[in-house]
Amino acid sequence: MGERVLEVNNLTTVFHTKTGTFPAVSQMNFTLDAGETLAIVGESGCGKSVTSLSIMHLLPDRMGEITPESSIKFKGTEISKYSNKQMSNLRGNEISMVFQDSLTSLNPTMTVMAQMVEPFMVHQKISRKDAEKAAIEMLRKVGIPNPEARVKQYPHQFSGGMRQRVMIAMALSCNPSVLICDEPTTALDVTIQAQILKMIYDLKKELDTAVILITHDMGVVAETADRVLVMYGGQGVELADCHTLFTNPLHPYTQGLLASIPKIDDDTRLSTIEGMVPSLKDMPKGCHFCDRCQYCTDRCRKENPPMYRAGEREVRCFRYEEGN
Amino acid sequence: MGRYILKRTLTAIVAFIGITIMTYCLASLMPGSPLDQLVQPESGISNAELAAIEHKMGLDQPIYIQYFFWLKNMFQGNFGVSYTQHRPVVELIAGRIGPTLLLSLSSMLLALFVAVPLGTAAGYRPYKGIDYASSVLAFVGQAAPNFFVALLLIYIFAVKLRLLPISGMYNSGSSGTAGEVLKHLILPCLALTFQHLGIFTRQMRNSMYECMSDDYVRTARAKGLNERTVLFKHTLRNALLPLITQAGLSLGALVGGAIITEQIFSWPGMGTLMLKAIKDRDYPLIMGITVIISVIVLIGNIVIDIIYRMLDPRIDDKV
Amino acid sequence: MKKSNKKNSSYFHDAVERFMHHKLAVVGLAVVTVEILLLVILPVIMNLEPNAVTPAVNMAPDKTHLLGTDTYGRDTFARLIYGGRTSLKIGFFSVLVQAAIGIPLGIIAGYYRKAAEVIIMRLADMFQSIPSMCLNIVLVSVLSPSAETLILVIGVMGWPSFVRLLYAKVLSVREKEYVEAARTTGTGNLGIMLKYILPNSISPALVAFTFGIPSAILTESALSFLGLGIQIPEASWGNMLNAAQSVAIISTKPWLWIPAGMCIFITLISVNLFGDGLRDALDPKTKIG
Amino acid sequence: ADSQTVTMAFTGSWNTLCPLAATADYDDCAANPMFDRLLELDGKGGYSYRLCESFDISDDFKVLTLNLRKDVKWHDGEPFNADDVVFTYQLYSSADLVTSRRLFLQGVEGCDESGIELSPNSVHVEKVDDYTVDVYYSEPKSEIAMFAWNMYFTVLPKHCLEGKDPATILQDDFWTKPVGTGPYIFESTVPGESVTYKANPDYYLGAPSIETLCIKVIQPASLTTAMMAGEVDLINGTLAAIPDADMEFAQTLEGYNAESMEGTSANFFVLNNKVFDSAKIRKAFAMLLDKDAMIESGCYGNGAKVYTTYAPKNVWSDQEIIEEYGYEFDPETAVEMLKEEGFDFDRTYTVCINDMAVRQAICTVMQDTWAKYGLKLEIVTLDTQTCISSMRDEAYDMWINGGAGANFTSLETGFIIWVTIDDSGEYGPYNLAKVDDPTFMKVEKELASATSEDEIKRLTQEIQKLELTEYNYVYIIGPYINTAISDRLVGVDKDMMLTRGFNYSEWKIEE
Amino acid sequence: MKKLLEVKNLTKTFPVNGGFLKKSKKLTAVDGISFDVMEGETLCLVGESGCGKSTLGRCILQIIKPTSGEVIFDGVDLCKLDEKKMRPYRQYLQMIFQDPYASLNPRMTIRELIGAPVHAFKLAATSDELDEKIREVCKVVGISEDWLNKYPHEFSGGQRQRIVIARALIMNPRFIVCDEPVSALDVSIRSQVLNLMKDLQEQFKFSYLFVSHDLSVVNYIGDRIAVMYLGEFVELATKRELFNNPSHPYTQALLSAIPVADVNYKRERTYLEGEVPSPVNPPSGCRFRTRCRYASDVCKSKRPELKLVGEDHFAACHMCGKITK
Ligand SMILES: Nc1ncnc2c1ncn2[C@@H]1O[C@H](COP(=O)(O)OP(=O)(O)OP(=O)(O)O)[C@@H](O)[C@H]1O
Ligand SMILES: Nc1ncnc2c1ncn2[C@@H]1O[C@H](COP(=O)(O)OP(=O)(O)OP(=O)(O)O)[C@@H](O)[C@H]1O
Ligand SMILES: [Mg+2]
Ligand SMILES: [Mg+2]
Ligand code: NI
Repeated sequence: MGERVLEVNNLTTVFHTKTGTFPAVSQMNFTLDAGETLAIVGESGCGKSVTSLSIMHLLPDRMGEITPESSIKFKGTEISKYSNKQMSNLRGNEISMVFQDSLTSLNPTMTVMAQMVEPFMVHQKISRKDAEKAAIEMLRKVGIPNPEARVKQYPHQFSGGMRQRVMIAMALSCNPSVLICDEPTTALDVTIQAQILKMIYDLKKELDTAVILITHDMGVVAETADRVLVMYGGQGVELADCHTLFTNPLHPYTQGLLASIPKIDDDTRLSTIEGMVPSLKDMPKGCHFCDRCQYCTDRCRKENPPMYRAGEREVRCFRYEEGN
Repeated sequence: MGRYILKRTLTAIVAFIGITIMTYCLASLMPGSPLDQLVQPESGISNAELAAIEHKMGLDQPIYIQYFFWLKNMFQGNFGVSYTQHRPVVELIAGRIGPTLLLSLSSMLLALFVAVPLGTAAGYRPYKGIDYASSVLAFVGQAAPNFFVALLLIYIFAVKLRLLPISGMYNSGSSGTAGEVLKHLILPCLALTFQHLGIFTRQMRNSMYECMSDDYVRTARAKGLNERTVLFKHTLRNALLPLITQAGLSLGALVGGAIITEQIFSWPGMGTLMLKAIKDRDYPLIMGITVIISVIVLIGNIVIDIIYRMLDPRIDDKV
Repeated sequence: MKKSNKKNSSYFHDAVERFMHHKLAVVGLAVVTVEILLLVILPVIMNLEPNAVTPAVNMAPDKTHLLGTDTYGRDTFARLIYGGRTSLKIGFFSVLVQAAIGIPLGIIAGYYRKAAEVIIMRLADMFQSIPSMCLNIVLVSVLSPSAETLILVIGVMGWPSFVRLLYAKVLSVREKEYVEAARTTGTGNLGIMLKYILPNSISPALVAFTFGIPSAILTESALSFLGLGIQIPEASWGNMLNAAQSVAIISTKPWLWIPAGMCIFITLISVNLFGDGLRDALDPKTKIG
Repeated sequence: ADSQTVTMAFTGSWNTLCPLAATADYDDCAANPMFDRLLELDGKGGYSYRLCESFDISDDFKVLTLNLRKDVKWHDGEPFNADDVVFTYQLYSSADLVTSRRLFLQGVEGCDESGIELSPNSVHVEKVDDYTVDVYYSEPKSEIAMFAWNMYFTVLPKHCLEGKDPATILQDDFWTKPVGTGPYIFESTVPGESVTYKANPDYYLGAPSIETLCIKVIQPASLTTAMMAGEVDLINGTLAAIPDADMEFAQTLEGYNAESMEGTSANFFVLNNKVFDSAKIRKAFAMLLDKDAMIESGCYGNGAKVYTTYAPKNVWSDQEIIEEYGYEFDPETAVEMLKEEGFDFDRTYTVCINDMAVRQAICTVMQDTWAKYGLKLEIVTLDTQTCISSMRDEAYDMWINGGAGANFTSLETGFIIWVTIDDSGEYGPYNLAKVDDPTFMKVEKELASATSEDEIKRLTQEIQKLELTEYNYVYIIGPYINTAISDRLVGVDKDMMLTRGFNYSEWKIEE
Repeated sequence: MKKLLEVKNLTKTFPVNGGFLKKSKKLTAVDGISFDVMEGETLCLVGESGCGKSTLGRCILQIIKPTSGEVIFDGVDLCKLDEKKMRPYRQYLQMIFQDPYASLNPRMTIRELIGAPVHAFKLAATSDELDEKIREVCKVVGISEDWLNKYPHEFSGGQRQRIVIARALIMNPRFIVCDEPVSALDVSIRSQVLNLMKDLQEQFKFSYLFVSHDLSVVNYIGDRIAVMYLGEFVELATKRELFNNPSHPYTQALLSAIPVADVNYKRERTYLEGEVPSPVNPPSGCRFRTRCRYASDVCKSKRPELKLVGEDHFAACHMCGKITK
């Protein structure tokens, strides 16, 4: 693997709301190397998007805030305290992001071209004409047929898959070191999803970009990721190499998750994880998963376990405490 | 687009006919008749003479016949002759439409010019000083009766400061230069603007506030655009859309609502003419003014729709 | 995809909670409530004679006449209280008329679409294109001015805004799956409109209702200015404020217009603030937490 | 304001500058600076001669000979002569013309009762020579009658209007830039806002010293503001009057002389003849009127009690009759009288008014008085037109109306019209009170043709007595007129202002 | 097994861009589809977004009236019934929706929601009887009784879906259309709901028409699977047959595109080119030909019919026999 481009340490993001302050994400640790794909999986609301937005400093104004003890290092530089201005030099340039809902994520009243040229003009400081050429090239690369004509259209005139391609083209236009894809294919059909995922894979290879892929589809993870971070209740619970994770999940949540997925060539009764995901505002004091865990002990209820290292992988569970 | 304009025009014509029917019926339902003008201590007119005049004017016909007669003439461009002023209605309106349009359009523009930056600033920095300041202004604007604002303005600018004239459009005895008209325009325009200013500012602030949390704004930021570009290039245009709709709705109120302002400032516009026409039961004039104002409003709404469509490409494919 | 863990909380409870977090709106509500209470209670506990003519005309405020007297020697304070009753009555009921016409029409237009939609929406277009002040004047003179007339006229002229709001909302609500679900479970059209469409599309109308009240009060005062508002001897804030028709009175007899002016002003601001809070409270977009 | 411009305020706007089409004072007076009449009232009850140098009346009181001035020119330079006068008579009497200013033709030979010609140009007006005209009446007319009715006669230029169809002459383009003989020449107009005149250098009484005259519409409530801003020079009290509420304040303003003058207009009750058919009840009503309180609250003290149509200033006003038959505020007696007459105390009576402040004050005070004596009164405020049509339809029990009142002459009130009954017994259009007793008509008719002073005195006394005892009119109060003249404007004849006349050529600006 | 429902030649077209001055175009959402549903079986419907799955389901339940075709239930053609005559059948035909957040009226309590159909059909004479029925059904789907007075927004997606199922069950339905009932749910919740649906079917023996685009779910719950493309069935077969022996090129592509949550699962991917054509003007002949790599001239001119290609296995492709897998 290549150089270390991103290092997230002890990332905690709190939300201030009218009913109080709560951490949407707490004590997140992970690293990302050049050319690597890290998948972040987890249930809805577990903090996947907040994690990525924290890295980008795009949390909603006045509501979301990264706590001071968090550390985000981009290529060795600490960026967690960057100002908006400093960040805007990185965003779209070094770190790019693709969002889930491509219809609302593109400006409905601007042509695709007008939106495509912006990153070129802002970061590469090239003229509009050159930027237009580059934009068309980029669109061609992501597989949009006849880009010269299509760029004059508005986003709503594109299909969902096309829009997602535009989003990706826009994100990759300045050759970023890190591409964060927040559920890029959830809204798409499987056949289109396959196309898009393949395209991301190909471009990543070509540009040696590190990718953070956020999804909740274990199938996508299995097929595309190098490493996987499983999240639960605002925390990473397991971080492992993709193959290892699928063949030998350690955390009880990961185990349950994998067991509850229907297998294509096997229709025996599914196993389930009983209970519900607790709300972030009243998380159990101890391990966030303790209420639904079959191995739960008193200690689990009182104390939140740290991430334990187990060789190449990390698990947040007392059962894997060193010496156990 | 062409087809859309055609469609809008046709529906507007239907609405227009409806308006004329309604106004005609209501106007003739009003107690009293235009002939009452002739009945005065100085006139000594007799019942027979009145009956003869009534017949001559066609006022003894059933209402629907009068209406169809009126409609037929209107489509031939003939709006009739005012019963009391004895000039063709078209000419009377032509003399007044300029001042009315000047007053209402200038106050619409003024309201927009103030509301857009203010609302934008407030929506961009919500719950900060500028937001509260603009809210106060907006609420005061919405809560102060039109005529009262007018009086206060007069008191301050004409009486205390002696800066501006209070009545009419020209100085006495002068035929009027542009500067003079402008000077006379300031107070009525301000008075008329005040209320709409409030509504517009609120609208702009709210839509700006909503747009700021839209996904594409996040995308724009994620591209590394600076805040200025995000604000002016990405957000503002989208935030303007609801304001445009609001402006369309306010158009009628603005053109029609100028009545009181015109009255207070003796502004020679259609509002005062309308009041007089209603007072005199001058049906051709009432009808003429209603027709013109509704046409202005209907056309204004079409224009606003078209602007809306130009700003929002999504609509075109929907309808 | 959020869930609330609170026990027994309902949509309205949440709305109330959101509203309570909107401090200015709470202040607005409080002011309006206190005002209504005063308007209801004061005439009972005090001996107020709004129409009693006394020889003490044009008196500045003193002990017997808290806010002075008007040209007829009537007590301004008493008139203020009774005028408030009239103004609020007109404000409230005229918007009620608007809503009573606009809400059903809006629902019908949005639910049935087709011919109903075309007719109702064109009618609304029509009403919105007529210069409403002109028509108000004509209507008031046809019906002769009184509180009831004003309520009717403002009501009849104002319904299109309700139709538009409801129509737009119903268009989206009728596509919701629960409406379809109701149909599969055998609920008739009327039942669907009453139990499913109406409760789910009423919230913008509620907001419009509160915003409508100030504008109705303003319309009344504007008509008063033209001599077509509430007629003597009945008081309304609109016709009281009309005492301030000239700069002479503004500068020499402030007690004649300041009380009514302040009352209109405070009421309108409070109701507007309340409406603002209500909008935030009823709009699920502004979730707390 | 411009030093050579005088601005005169009107509180309402005129409809037209065409005297033929005039229906209101604003119309008459906006055209007044450019159209001269034959004679005008001079403010003291005498005549002031304009286009007419003098006049003679034949011994049988049936022929009026007008001796015209010889030095008059129309604004376009054409000379003025008898042809114009004859032409104007013929035009006014034309059957196709719709006008409400035909009163002076009533009784002229060749015209019917309304003053319409019997056949084309049948009106009997003869040109004797270029500067003499004879008008023939079918019945004898007093000098006063001839004059009073000719007050509204404005001479029009024959050379401009000849050959135009009387049916459409009111709409003629001539009226957008009229030509007259008056002291001022039409310059320009902003419809509904102002009309501007320039001094006529060839005016036969001498060119006016004020170069520009501007008539401007200003709302009553804005008059004081306009004064403060120096935008107005003359508020004449009849065409524009400072509201009573503002008067005290106006008097404190520098640069103006604001003054309340006793006027002649009066407000009166009109009682529905059908409901109040007993004279005693009507009298009781009159006694229920607390006029002092009404003057205090309605006019801020600037008003006078009125008893009959003849204002106290009028030479024919008879104080003795008022003392004998008049009534004062005496509610107890009034209630007694009502009880005696078996008046229904349970019913709520309605009174209809328009939205004039004075009338509202009258009603408010009255309602309060009534309430004290167990009578219920409901006030209905309607716009003027509706009010009039409700009178015609007898929709309410009472109305309060107003009239200009009589200043100097016995006939000026126009009272005769209010009591007109057709031969068929139908009420005349302005007989809104539905007075159906022919006595009134008879007295009025006699008055119109009374030629001797004694006769006039007897008849006016008769009228005043009838008014106090029989008519279903009850006079209430007459507000003063509130005038203001800027200090720089001198030479204004204040008395003339009462009659809506203006001595323009004597006005001067003094800095 | 007995036939429960027979669909013959069902077609539904929507007018688009119609109305004023514009010749209205037709969008054929469902184009002449025929199939049967057996008692107690689960027929699954897969296909890309917009291919007409939901429309088909709705047409069968007569929530929207089909343009033509027949839906025969109990020997009666439902399409010919008007709303009144349809009512008695409604209670046997129920629906479960995709979005558990939108399919419950937020202003009604759970009790009202579940009781609404009973109310509408007057199945309970007294309120006690109604309560009894509600309690019964709650027990079946695992809703605790203290939920009943709450409002839908207080529940999570999985819980809501249970409520929706309870509402459908209270009518003793014989046929339930499930329009993507689990696609909005998280993986761990999804399995709970799927298990529940399967258990209920075993207990009450009703049939499902199960719409989904997740083939692993379809594989878990279905008996037979129909693959839809642009308003048509392209393949209909038993589950085993379809997964082991897909005949239509589209089915093949679909199967190969599904991401499988198994790192050891290796396969050759076939990527489809391009996008789904617009249903307003679909390609002539075979609708799939624009994206099909086996397309030939026949495909352009002739529309393929659904043909028997194996035991209980139908496919609509001209090239069926010729394609080598
Ligand atoms: N703007 C916000 N205001 C308040 N809370 C928020 C906001 N955005 C996110 N949250 C909270 O943060 C938590 C994590 O949200 P996040 O969007 O990261 O979830 P996610 O894992 O991306 O879920 P999904 O799969 O649904 O996208 C949620 O429980 C939510 O309540
Ligand atoms: N009421 C309607 N009016 C017009 N067109 C419609 C209507 N409902 C559906 N359509 C169109 O019919 C086609 C089929 O829609 P349908 O909802 O049945 O697709 P689907 O297969 O259920 O898709 P998804 O997987 O996204 O739910 C689509 O192209 C859609 O645009
Ligand atoms: Mg997310
Ligand atoms: Mg669907
Ligand atoms: Ni609470």
